[in-house]
Amino acid sequence: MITLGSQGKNTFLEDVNLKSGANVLECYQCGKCVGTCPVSQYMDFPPREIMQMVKLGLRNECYMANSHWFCLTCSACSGRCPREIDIPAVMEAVRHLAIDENYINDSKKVKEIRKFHEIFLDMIKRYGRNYELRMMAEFNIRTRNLFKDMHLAPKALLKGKIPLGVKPLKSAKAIKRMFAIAEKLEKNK
Amino acid sequence: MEAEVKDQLVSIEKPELIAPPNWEPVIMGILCNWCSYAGSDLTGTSRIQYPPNIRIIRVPCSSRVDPWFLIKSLQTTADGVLVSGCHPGDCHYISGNYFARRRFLVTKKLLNFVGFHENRIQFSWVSAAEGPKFAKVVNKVTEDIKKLGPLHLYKKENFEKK
Amino acid sequence: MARVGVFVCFCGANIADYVDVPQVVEEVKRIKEVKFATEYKYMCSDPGQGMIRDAIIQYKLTSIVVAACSPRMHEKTFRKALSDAGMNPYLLEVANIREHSSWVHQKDKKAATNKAMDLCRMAVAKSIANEQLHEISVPVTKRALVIGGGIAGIQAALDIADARIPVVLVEKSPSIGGKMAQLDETFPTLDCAQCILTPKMVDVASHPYIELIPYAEVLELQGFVGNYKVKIKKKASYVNFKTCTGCGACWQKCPVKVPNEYNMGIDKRKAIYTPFPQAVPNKPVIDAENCTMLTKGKCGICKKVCLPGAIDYEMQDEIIEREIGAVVVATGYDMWDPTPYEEYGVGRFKDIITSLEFERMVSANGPTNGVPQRPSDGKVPKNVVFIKCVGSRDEAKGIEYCSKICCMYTTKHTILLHHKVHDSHAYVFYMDIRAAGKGYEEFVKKAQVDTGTTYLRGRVSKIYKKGDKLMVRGEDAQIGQVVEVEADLVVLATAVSAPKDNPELARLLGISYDKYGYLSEAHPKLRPVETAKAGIFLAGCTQAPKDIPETVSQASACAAKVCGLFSGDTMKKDPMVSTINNEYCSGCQNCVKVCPYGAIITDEVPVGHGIKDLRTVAKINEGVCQGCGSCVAICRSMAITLAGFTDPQIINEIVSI
Amino acid sequence: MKKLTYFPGCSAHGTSEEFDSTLKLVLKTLDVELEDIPDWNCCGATSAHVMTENLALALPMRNLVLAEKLENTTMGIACASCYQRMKVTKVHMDENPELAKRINTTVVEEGTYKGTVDVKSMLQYAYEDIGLEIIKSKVTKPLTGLKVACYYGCLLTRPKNITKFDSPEYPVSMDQICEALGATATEFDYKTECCGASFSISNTEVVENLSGQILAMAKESGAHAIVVACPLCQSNLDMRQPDIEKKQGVKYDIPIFYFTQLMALAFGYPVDQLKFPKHIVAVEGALANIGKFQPVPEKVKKPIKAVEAESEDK
Amino acid sequence: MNYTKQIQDIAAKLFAEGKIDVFVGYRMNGFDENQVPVLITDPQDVSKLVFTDKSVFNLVNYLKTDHTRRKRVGIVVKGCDSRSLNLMLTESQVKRENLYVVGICCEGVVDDAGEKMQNCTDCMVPDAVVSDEMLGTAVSGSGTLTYKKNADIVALAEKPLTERAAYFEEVFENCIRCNACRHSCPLCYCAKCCIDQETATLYNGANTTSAAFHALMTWSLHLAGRCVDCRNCEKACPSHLPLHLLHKQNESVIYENFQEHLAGVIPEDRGAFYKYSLKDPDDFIM
Repeated sequence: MITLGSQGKNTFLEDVNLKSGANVLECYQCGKCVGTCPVSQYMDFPPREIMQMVKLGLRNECYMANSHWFCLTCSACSGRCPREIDIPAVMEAVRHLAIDENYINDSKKVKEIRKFHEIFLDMIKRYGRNYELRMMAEFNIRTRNLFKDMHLAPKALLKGKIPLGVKPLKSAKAIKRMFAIAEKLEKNK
Repeated sequence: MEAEVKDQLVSIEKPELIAPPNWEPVIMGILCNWCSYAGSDLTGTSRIQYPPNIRIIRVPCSSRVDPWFLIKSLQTTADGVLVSGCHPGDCHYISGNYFARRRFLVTKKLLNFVGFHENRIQFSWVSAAEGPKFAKVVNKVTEDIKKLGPLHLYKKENFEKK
Repeated sequence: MARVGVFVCFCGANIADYVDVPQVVEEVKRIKEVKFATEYKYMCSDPGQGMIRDAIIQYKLTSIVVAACSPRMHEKTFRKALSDAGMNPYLLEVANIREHSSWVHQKDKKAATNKAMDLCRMAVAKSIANEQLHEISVPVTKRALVIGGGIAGIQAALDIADARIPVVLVEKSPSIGGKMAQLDETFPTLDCAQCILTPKMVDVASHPYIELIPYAEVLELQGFVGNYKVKIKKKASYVNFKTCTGCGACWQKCPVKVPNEYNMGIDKRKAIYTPFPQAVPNKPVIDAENCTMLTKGKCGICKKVCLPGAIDYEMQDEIIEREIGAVVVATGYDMWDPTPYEEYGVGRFKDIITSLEFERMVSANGPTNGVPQRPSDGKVPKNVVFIKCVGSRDEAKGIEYCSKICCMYTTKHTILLHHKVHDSHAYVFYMDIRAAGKGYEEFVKKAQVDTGTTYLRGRVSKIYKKGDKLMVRGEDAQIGQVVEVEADLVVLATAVSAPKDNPELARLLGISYDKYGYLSEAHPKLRPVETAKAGIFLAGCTQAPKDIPETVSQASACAAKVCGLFSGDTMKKDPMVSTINNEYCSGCQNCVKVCPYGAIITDEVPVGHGIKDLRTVAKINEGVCQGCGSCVAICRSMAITLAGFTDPQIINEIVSI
Repeated sequence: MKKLTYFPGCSAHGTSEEFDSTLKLVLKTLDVELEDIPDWNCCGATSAHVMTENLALALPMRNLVLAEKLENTTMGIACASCYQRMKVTKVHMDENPELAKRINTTVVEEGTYKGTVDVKSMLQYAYEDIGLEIIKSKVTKPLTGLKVACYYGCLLTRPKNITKFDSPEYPVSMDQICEALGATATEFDYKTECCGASFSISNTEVVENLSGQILAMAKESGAHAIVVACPLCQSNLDMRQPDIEKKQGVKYDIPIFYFTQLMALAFGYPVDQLKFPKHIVAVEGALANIGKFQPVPEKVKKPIKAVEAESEDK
Repeated sequence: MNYTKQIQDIAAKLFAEGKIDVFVGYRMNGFDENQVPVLITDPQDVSKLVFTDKSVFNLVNYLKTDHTRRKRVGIVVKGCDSRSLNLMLTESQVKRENLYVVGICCEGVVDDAGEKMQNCTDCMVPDAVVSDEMLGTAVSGSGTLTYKKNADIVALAEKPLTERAAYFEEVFENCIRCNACRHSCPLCYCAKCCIDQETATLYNGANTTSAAFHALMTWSLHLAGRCVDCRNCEKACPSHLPLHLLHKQNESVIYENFQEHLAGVIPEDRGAFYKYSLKDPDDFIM
């Protein structure tokens, strides 16, 4: 059971609104987003429920949900939302807040998704561009699932779908610098 | 704010103009008939007490208020003015308060620019149901103007008073 | 030299306990214009008023100040006392020393007394500048114009005409009846719409006080309350109604087929047609856009078959002018076009229809003889999905507001579907069920139980085609899961929207409309049937979406307003209006822009100074002016005066304390 | 000769090499010269915006700044994902100069962002800047007989206020291009449903499910092939198709073409230049329909005949 | 900037074609480098016309005289002048069909000391916005000139209230109530100025600081949203009062708060006080 009324001011709602630029209070729970969302069935709480949880100020519950990790940012929901709420931005805001405050949903799926994004960013940081084979390999190693998608590999390699070589970017240095400054900006906010 | 008030008195360099001990400000209140005047009547019928410094003039609509009335009040009898009308969207005459709102802002800024403290020219929206709000507004305006002291700009020459 | 009399009231203890009334009287006496001042327990009582009357005569007073309660309370009482003494009532000023002094400064008698003195001084000063004013009386033309012949217009016209006031009823289409004539049954009682409407339509046609002008539009309205002049364009019908017997030979033989508007385009009508069998007047018109005789000069069959010889291809549009005193606007509503709902495939899938199309299908006199059919293959649908709030409550694709009637008519549709197709099943996607009205919630409950309709709480997200079915996907928020319904037919409860011609009509009538195009009432609560322009009233959906009972009530209210307006030969009006001093007016016409009532027009006057030319000045119509003073404050030349609140009066008040 | 700044995107040298190379062939025919952004970097999709705010804007910003140094007013982007990141960044920067100033600090060395270059997807460029008439005029081998389902994915037309191109629900630009090439576009309701792109590696279950639905609907619409304009969509629908078939127990056998491949084909380029061998799902079956008699497109047919035609198809 | 030749040609042509009765332009004043307005009625006199960066006056002011009313007039207007002309047209003071307007793409005019005037350096609308014929090439370019808040009012606003009060008290004290400002303003065309009307003068002394305060405040509020910053009033003022301060103050308040265009730039636009927006600032009202 959730007890309401004792938390005082709903700072969570304010945080989410500020970060997303949307106004969650506009949501009137019509559910059009849920039927639209391609991955709502995989979420702990579909977008509509996340919106209500933000309105209720359920900060921890929101952070620990897997919904914002499953959001594909396909913008289908916001395109159909009758109140024109930028739902992907809300999801993004919840996710960024959760990362900032170090709340980690520890289900296997979310861990994998997180790992993938980390590896991806790492790849850009190192080479300036993304190298798919290396990324897939690294992903499999880091998630301890060496044989995932292995059945696709020979076919893909054979057809030249995934290149083997890595051409490092001329100004990989510039990218490293960007990462450093961006990180600083993130902290200063 | 205190410091500023002091500044104003010193720079004008007219020692007799420093507020006498029993000085009470005069505030000219110009109220629209349909909302704010009715609201002030409600303050009365509800017996809500407020300082006795305001003198109320009734006009049909806040849009009837010529900026000239404010200038005239300040240079003759008043130490401050309050204009009050219907809330935006509630104007008895549909759009009067919207026109008035623009004029008020410009007038207030201009008077402030030429040396009147901004608290001497105040505006409010008070509806016919807002008796308590009217009292609150009068309280605030009176307090503000008491802090500022008597107004003497442009008053001295042509105004001989009781 | 002004001679002012001041009368200070004790108001029992209300004033006297907190204000030293005798001292106020003494103070006031020191003002040189004050020739008489006195006090009394109750100035508003008969003896109190008598004192005023006596003093006016005895001291030859030129203006009166009563220091008592708020002028909003007793101003009228004291004005009457002045009149009784033969003095112009507008020479009265009231100093509000009760609400503005004694009651609000109860703890400081000295301050309250001081303030009361100041208020009296201000009132005296103002009264010195008071002028004699006279009530304005405006003559009235006792004839009303009703625009729109739907149920609202019909009801208003009948109620006004029953009071023996002539009515001109203008209808855009060839027949009166409006949207209600298209309905099958009405909620919550399931009366047949035709059965209750058509007798009223016939009454309109036969009423001696109603002049029905169908197939016509209002072109122009001039004048002001009680004295309007209207120009009406009567479109050419190409049929002489006087000789036509309505036999129907013409439309049976006409070879041109056109989508039938009355049946929402589901079937066809002819180029010469009456909109529906019970039409009033029951005379055909020729649709000039589609008639081959009128467009290409070929055919002429209708003329050949018309025995009375009523067909006249040479007929022209006609301009009719009428003098009227009041207008009732009842232009109804439009159904909102759901095309922006691309995710539903509107326009691509034939088996998605609007609620009014469904209404025609289930109507016994409809194109499918009362049995709903799929437009794609004519099969009778088994699974029907009703989607509410299509366009309503949708800022992104439609309109922000709730259309008010959809919940109820959708409930009605589930019942009608159940009646017509017994083995059908209805699914309703809804967000809320708004059933506020007499018998409405009971109706919804009964429908839900009797029909077994499945209600799903959620807005539909997407519709796609699978085989010959439509797959309707949305969330059922009650179980928090996405559901898909296999539908044979989808009915969209499309929003009610303002008639698209409303802005243009509002401009020509000189009234205002809101951002949706609905005409604006003068006050949302207390003057819901009047517009800001005196003498123009609103009935029905042209003001906001509403159902039939509300529409009829508003129409009758309009009638009462019109009858009230016409109750005398002239109308009396407060003299607190603006006037223009031509000598000072420079003709910049800024006042025209700020007047909320369109009461200011321009006039040409001679330049003077021996120059033979005209110059433009502003002119105020005192019948229309409501006395807000907007124009006075913006007139840089100070050429405008507002009686009762003139510049000298207000300046006097300011400088008097 | 028109000039166009080109951002190939990381996958152009990998999974979507056939898109890149056929695009170049097609643009040669259409008389457009591509100028690569020198030393471009990854736009960050789809991970940067998931994890951080600033980096998600900084990475595209660098490319935009570099692109401004070339003199062209338009930048064409092959990959839909890159296109969206770039366009989102551009719109945010243009609307919010404060933010632009802040993000610009990460790429000071490259230069200052001015907002002078417009960002377009290659589909948008072909549709708006080249136009159907010119495309039609270059067709030498019309694709008559080929029925295609045009799949746009979520990024090309959404969000509407960012992309400002075509409809977010039922776009028609690619359909019209395909019809200009002589092919028939089917009525396909899943044009803009998401294929699950950003989970293509991390969460294959989702991808298989979503892409599976798209394939099923394409089949339902009677298409021989799906046409796409995005490398991620292509690889999901193509590479995962055998897995999806296994999982659902249905044989789809629907090849996934880039629209540029079909354009090149219609413009008369020999088949061996179109890199069909790179496809996982064989293309020959679908291409065999070209030239076969095809009834008039369904949309303009009379209703009665339409019913007959449908039954023939099944 | 020198359009002397072109303007002479245009005037001569207009007279020759019988299109105008009067031409309003500038001529040299005859004793120094400065110019004065001239009303030319005789075609022989067109050679007197000049136009250089010394052509400072706003000639639209001369359209309210009896020499030009009800006549066909040719007139030279700079950017600011044309805005006041636009307002005159909107407010029905002149008829467009009676005018032949020579618009100047104005590069700015100079004061007696030869320095570019302040209103020209801040100018947002250098090119005439209403004309039958334009001279010169557009100065505003792509229309990207941005609004510059007047430096004088910014400086004054930063000073303490008392200093401002003292400053303006001196300004009003120096006013001699000669009304030259009013007569030089093209937009002060009222039949009888409100300042001179009995109601207004009733409680004012004739020539006191207080009366000057009242007169100038009322005047500047009547020009709020209409003043085009041509500075005719300042040039005319014998006491050299900084009248532009009042006008620029109002202009900046209007520009910053109401999202309005500058006065007279848009045809048929009457200025900020004759319309409203629901989004106008409301936070200064209790």
